[in-house]
Amino acid sequence: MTDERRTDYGPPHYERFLPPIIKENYGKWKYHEVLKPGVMVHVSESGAHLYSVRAASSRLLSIEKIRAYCDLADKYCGGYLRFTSRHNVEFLLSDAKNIDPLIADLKKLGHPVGGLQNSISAIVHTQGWIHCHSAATDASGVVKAVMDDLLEYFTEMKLPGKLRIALACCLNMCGAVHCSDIAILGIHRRPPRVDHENLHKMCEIPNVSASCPTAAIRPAMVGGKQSVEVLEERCMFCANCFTVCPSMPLADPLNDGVSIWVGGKVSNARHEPMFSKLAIPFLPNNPPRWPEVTEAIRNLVELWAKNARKYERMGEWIERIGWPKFFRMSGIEFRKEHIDDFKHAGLTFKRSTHLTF
Amino acid sequence: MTDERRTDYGPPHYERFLPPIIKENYGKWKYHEVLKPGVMVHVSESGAHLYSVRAASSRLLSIEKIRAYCDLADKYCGGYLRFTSRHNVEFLLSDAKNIDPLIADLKKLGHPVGGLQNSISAIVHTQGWIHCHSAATDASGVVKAVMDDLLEYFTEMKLPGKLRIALACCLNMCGAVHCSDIAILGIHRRPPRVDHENLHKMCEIPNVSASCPTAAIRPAMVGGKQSVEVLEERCMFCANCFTVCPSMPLADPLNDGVSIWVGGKVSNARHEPMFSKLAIPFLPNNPPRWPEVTEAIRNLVELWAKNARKYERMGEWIERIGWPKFFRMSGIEFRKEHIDDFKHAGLTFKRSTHLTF
Amino acid sequence: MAESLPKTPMLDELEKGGWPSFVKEIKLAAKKSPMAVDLLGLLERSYKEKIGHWKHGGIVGVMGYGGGVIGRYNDLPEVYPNISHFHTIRVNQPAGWFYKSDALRSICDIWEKRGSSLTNMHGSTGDIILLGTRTEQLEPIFAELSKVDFDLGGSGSDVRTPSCCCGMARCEWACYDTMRTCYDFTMKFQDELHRPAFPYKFKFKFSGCPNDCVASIARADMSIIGTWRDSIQMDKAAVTEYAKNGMDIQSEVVDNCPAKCMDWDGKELHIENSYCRRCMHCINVMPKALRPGKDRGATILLGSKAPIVEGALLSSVLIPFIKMEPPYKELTDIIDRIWELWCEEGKNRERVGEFIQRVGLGNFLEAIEVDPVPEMVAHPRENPYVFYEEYFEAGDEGSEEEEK
Amino acid sequence: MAESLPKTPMLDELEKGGWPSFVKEIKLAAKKSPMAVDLLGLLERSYKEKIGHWKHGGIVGVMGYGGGVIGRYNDLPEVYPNISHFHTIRVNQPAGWFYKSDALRSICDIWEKRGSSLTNMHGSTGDIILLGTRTEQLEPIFAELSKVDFDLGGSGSDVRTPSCCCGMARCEWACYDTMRTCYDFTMKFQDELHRPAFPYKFKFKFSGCPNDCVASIARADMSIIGTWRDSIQMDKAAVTEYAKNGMDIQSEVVDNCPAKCMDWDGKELHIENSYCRRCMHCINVMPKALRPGKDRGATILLGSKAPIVEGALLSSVLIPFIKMEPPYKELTDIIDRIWELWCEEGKNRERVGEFIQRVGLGNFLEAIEVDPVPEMVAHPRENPYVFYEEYFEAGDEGSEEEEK
Ligand code: SRM
Ligand code: SRM
Ligand code: SRM
Ligand code: SRM
Ligand code: SF4
Ligand code: SF4
Ligand code: SF4
Ligand code: SF4
Ligand code: SF4
Ligand code: SF4
Ligand code: SF4
Ligand code: SF4
Repeated sequence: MTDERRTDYGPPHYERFLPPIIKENYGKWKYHEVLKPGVMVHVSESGAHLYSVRAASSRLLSIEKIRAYCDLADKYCGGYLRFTSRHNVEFLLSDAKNIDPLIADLKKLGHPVGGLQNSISAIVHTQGWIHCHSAATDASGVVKAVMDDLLEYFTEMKLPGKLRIALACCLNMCGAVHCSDIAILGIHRRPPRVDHENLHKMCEIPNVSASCPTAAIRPAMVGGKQSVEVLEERCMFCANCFTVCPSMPLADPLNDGVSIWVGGKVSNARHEPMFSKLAIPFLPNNPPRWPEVTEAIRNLVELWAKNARKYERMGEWIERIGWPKFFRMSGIEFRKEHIDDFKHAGLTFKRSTHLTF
Repeated sequence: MTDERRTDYGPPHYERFLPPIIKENYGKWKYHEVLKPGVMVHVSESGAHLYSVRAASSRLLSIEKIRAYCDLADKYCGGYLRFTSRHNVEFLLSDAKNIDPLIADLKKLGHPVGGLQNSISAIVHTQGWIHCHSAATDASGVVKAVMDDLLEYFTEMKLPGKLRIALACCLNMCGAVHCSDIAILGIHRRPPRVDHENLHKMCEIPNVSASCPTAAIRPAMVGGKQSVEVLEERCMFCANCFTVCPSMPLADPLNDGVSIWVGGKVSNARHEPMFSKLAIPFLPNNPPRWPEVTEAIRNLVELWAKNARKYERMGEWIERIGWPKFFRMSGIEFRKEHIDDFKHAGLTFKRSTHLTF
Repeated sequence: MAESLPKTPMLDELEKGGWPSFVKEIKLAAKKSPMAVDLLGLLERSYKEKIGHWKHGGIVGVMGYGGGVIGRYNDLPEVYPNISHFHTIRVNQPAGWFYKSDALRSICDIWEKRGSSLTNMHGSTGDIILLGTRTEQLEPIFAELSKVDFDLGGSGSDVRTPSCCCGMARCEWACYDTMRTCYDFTMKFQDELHRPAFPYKFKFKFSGCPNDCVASIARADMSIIGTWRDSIQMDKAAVTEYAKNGMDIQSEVVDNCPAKCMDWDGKELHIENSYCRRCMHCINVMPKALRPGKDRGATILLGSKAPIVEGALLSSVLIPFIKMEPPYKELTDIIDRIWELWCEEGKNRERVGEFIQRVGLGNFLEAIEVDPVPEMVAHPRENPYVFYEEYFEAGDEGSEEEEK
Repeated sequence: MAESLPKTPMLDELEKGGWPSFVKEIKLAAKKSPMAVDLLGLLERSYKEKIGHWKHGGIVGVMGYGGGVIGRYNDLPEVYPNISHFHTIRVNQPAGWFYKSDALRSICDIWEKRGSSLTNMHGSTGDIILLGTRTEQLEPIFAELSKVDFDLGGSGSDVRTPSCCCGMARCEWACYDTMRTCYDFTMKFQDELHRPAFPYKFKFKFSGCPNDCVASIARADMSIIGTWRDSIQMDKAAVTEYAKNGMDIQSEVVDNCPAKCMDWDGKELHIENSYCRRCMHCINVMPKALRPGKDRGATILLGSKAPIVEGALLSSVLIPFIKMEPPYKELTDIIDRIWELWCEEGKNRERVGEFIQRVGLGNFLEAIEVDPVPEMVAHPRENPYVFYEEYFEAGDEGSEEEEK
């Protein structure tokens, strides 16, 4: 490292990227209204009106597309735009007249406008087969298939409340699916196949053993080499061993797939935040369109949409009606897999007679 | 055992003890009404009216008192009476005219009538210093002191809902205080003092070590004798070792005392059953009248009575207002002791921003 | 007849006040019983010293029975010789704690002659507790109890004395016959009740409806709680009557419904029964207007207990709904399978609720041959750690599952 | 310029449909980037084989930094040589993900020259993800990013790139300045962000109000969530207006209040603010009528994370209310003490939330010198297993406590 080398300067200051209307009204917003799908106005104490137009984005973007966004921003709003915490793109307009032309241009570009209020916004997701070594399913492909199917719920606001979908391609849950209305989670179902040949070169055996939460891994000599063996009946496929040691791969075309989770939420609105819970233990990886997954999700969305009360998130609805009723209404088979058997399992047993029949 | 010896014949059949009006209307009761404190009528499909008069009982009864009850039953209701699941005594009358004379006689005998509906019924409790080797406090004495103080709430029905108090004299919780609106729990606070002299004669050392949930006990040679030592900082005074081995007494006049718990319930009415939670970690044993305990309980009862909504049990009320508010309103100091640090502790942390200020 | 009473200034304090006094009871007994006299002295001493004076009991009992007696000795036998032994006898109460005076008197007579004259009516589990006698009295007491048809209750690692709410005898809400079932179960399991052979105790409690007046869900290894499957029975006229008499049906009833399945438009009450959780609240508040449905039975739950040592448990659902009719074969078969499994695989002093948590509810169900249903859980798992027991092998072509 | 595209019949399917297509994006990039071309081929193969083709990454990075780059290699480098290396670079996004087109273009230009032309806008943690480049490009990329003032984000066991909601920039509910705080914290912790020295990762997320639009409570080791201490600001006329326009205030607002602290008599809305839980629902539903109070700040929570391996956690309250004003000294002092403790006593790969559970919240608080308050718990303990650290010794006469 030379002395002159510039490090630790951090990101550019955000003020450089704020349009004048925001700088002027920073912290002075009074209220907002959703004008139509994907379009809202924020009104300031000063009377200023800021129009935001939200468009769907695939998150995986080429620089060509980013440049196209920039062109639109230059054309309609002084070059200012932003991305949301769910990876949509938003254009920040001071002039209401620009809204419709912008929307038209976005549509031309293939980016529908929507995702506000009682709609399904973009799916928070991860790398999948595009980039990660851990993936039990693809990310972008599943997301594309699901959102193609649910598009109407992005472009219209006809749901009882917000519905947030997330996807993570393995149990590391980079997509933070653990608190989503509907979560898609890639899972392995075959214990690691130990690469006895290379393990001793790549990994520290004590670390590998220690990495297993269920103590399924123990040191062993195999074919004259120091390695480990896996007590397969103890494995619950967390892949923590693989994270620690490349010689313990779990990925397997026949057994990998997807599980579906429901009822999580993040916001504190009404109900406290909740974790997602297992709905469908396993669906196959069926590229390119994962039809079993898209169908399962559409069914869940529509069941909720039809039965939930206004503002009631998926988890709030299920909590009101009870899980037995959810299983009966959804037609999902309840199995041993649904019953928790991890650390705090006992706390998930039904310890009352509050039952519906 | 001789052949003729009669065993396994079980309790007498209950039908022998049912008054005719009950036999005739068994399973045919239509509704009931509370006529006044301690008196209710059950009306049958047949039109029959059964009057029940409930009187307080000290549970610890001499045969003289039982005989006195019998006399009253003979006088007013054909000799029929029963006890309740909270150890009150109930007289079962077919003739409404007998109600008031019976009540008068009961009062003379020192047994107030009440405990129905929105009142405080008798305290479920245990043996204490009367009979048990495990006790960290007395049972009957504390109960007497508390109920003397709360008598008005037994004889009148002026509370928002039912309030159930229970007492257990040690963590074994024979009084099942774990689900009471208010619970009084005897606790030790000094680790077992090992009787090294006798331990090897009385107890199996491996059993003693294994009995400790926190692994605080390990085998040791003391004064040339096989015994155990206790890692005092690991002891949380559960007394499981003492249950298994008499040479590990925990009782200690300076450190034993009482803790107060709130917010448990058993019934499924409205809210599902709930465990009691720690309110006051420690109050001293101060016989004969445990004034600190009676005062603390009166304060809790009155705080709840003043602030809860109709039908709202203690725990339902606190759940609505939140624990921080409960601590602020009650003036009870919140301490490290209140924070769970046992197996599922993490699930008791506040994992939302639902806070009051 | 009895000795003069010891000085008990502290206990005397507890003769005052409006609540019935246990001290008065001991003094009543002490008129005739030297044991009660010594108990007064010992208790006063405990009050002064703030410590108990009882030692661990040894194993005492009656012939042929392993349970029913709790041995007890004091640690100052020279000072309190009359209670050097002070064992309690657990006598199995009649179902619902109903008595006729003659039966009670017969117990009093035995206890006057052979014990301390002191009792608990009743113990926390439900037994008649005969409080304090000597070892040599145990056999005679049992013989005399037997003559008046009272048998002993449970203690130790056995079936504990079952208990039940008064149910159909006096309550309009009983969804099954608690007293009969309690009696039948007690009789069926006499052997298990008297001869400890389990890893630990096993308690049954029977409540007729979800109000659970015997605290079954909190205090029984098997909780049998009445419920119904169809709709709440409603008398519309009676609802109107309640409203007319000043009940605020919206705030008192509807707003308290945990299922939010009620609706009151000021005139008619509507219950969306398919969402009703059978909590009892609305029925409790309007007993003249609402009643449990007609298709009645019970929910069976397993596993509640006090905290030692894994933490307290409430019972959890095993069978959401079952008809409770003799001979209860479906249920008793399941009980047999549970006991068999627990006796084989349970650890010493491991209650069935703890056992289930240790082996996993799913595995437990498999072993006792009960299908998992969503009613058993408050919610499905939140963690993704599923133990799949099978996986596809390469040559399978995805068509068949193979055992590993 | 780029090679001809491989046949990708499966991926081509995903060009259809109304949602923006990532396949189109890769193809857009593939017009110029051979890396994108190979990625198409590799991904099509994964779709056919139903398995990924990436290997564990080695340690790659830029000089002086320990984090910011995720190494990645494919397992068929002969077949897909252009992506034999395919490292991602995490670039620290500007707070709130606001951009001006020139800045974005400058990044595109660098990435066109030196990478795959593919990005994620943004990664799940919040970074700009530059998706795929070769080891030898890392230094040049960093140099060029530096020229346009973009620095790297976090990876490995360090502070991860903080993120925040748009807060005061565009939202009327922001209770503190999320973007400023996010920027200030990012700058203050540059060293911790770039040089992994912790037991594991540590994430900050800043949300302006309890709606928590960056999922802070679920995805950050420290969650800073705006709130207020005083009363909700109400514009009564605007409430009336909502009612007039057809909002059913009882069912939409009042009945959904989790604190049950609202009352609507058909004319006036009353909020019993001392019971309000700051859930935001009523404000969300009536933004013109209701607003957070004026005494604003934040609740600080600790410990959320994904499930590996002890189970997922949500953050829990550490400081119920704190004013969020520079230099945030009280808070950063606490952070210092937390890191010091965690670095000393945390196990390898133990997140702070897991660490707290292991050592106990009470002990943790003692060590970081924060007093316990009831806001930290959902409820006090249910089990009676309290570790009292002191007891009275005989000669004390109860007057003094002694250390054991
Ligand atoms: C732009 C964005 C923040 C950002 O800095 O990027 C944002 C912006 C707004 N959020 Fe949000 N939220 C954003 C992500 C979130 C998230 C995080 C997430 O989804 O991962 C949550 C928590 C989700 C959850 O609970 O699982 C979130 C929960 C809310 C809520 C609570 C909704 C509820 O009933 O649970 C509101 C209130 C409302 O909509 O009534 C809200 C309200 C709003 C408002 C109305 C705030 C305002 O006045 O500006 C904004 C427009 C709302 C809308 O989308 O309908 N925002 N909002 C994020 C847009 C993501 C997207 O592209 O869809
Ligand atoms: C006699 C007894 C059953 C027995 O077989 O012994 C009994 C009898 C009745 N109970 Fe009970 N309950 C009895 C113990 C219980 C218990 C168990 C306990 O306290 O340990 C509970 C659970 C308590 C808890 O949740 O912690 C219990 C929870 C109820 C409830 C639910 C109250 C609630 O809102 O949570 C009702 C309904 C009501 O009162 O509206 C109820 C209602 C009734 C009714 C009205 C039923 C009826 O129609 O006959 C009876 C008179 C009520 C009263 O006392 O106000 N009974 N009841 C028990 C009397 C005990 C006593 O002496 O006080
Ligand atoms: C007499 C009674 C208390 C009373 O005054 O009513 C009682 C008394 C004792 N119980 Fe109990 N238990 C009594 C009901 C209970 C209950 C309540 C219930 O059954 O509804 C419980 C809580 C529910 C449960 O079963 O978990 C209870 C939970 C315990 C425990 C803890 C068991 C556990 O698994 O956590 C012990 C400890 C043990 O078994 O070693 C225990 C142990 C004891 C022992 C035998 C003491 C010992 O460590 O060996 C006590 C003998 C006292 C004595 O000398 O008289 N007793 N015990 C109750 C039995 C009376 C009866 O038969 O009617
Ligand atoms: C790129 C990204 C996914 C994405 O497509 O957006 C990502 C990708 C990886 N994450 Fe992640 N995580 C990413 C956000 C998250 C999040 C979400 C968040 O930060 O809000 C989580 C859940 C929240 C949390 O921190 O718990 C997350 C939880 C994990 C975990 C589990 C950590 C745990 O304590 O449970 C791992 C495993 C590990 O650290 O070894 C992990 C590990 C990984 C690794 C480094 C794989 C590994 O095992 O070494 C992935 C590299 C993928 C690749 O090759 O590109 N990633 N990871 C996200 C970072 C982008 C960015 O910087 O903006
Ligand atoms: S969720 Fe798993 S597979 Fe997907 S990006 Fe994260 S670590 Fe990789
Ligand atoms: S996948 Fe998880 S459970 Fe299975 S062997 Fe690896 S670390 Fe253990
Ligand atoms: S609670 Fe403890 S001290 Fe009291 S009777 Fe039961 S075992 Fe004995
Ligand atoms: S009292 Fe409990 S924690 Fe203490 S040594 Fe005995 S068994 Fe262990
Ligand atoms: S449990 Fe139900 S049936 Fe039994 S007495 Fe109580 S209210 Fe009546
Ligand atoms: S029984 Fe309970 S859940 Fe059912 S309608 Fe009545 S109040 Fe609602
Ligand atoms: S978290 Fe609150 S302040 Fe931030 S954008 Fe969302 S609603 Fe606005
Ligand atoms: S913010 Fe939430 S808790 Fe507070 S008054 Fe509004 S709805 Fe009720």
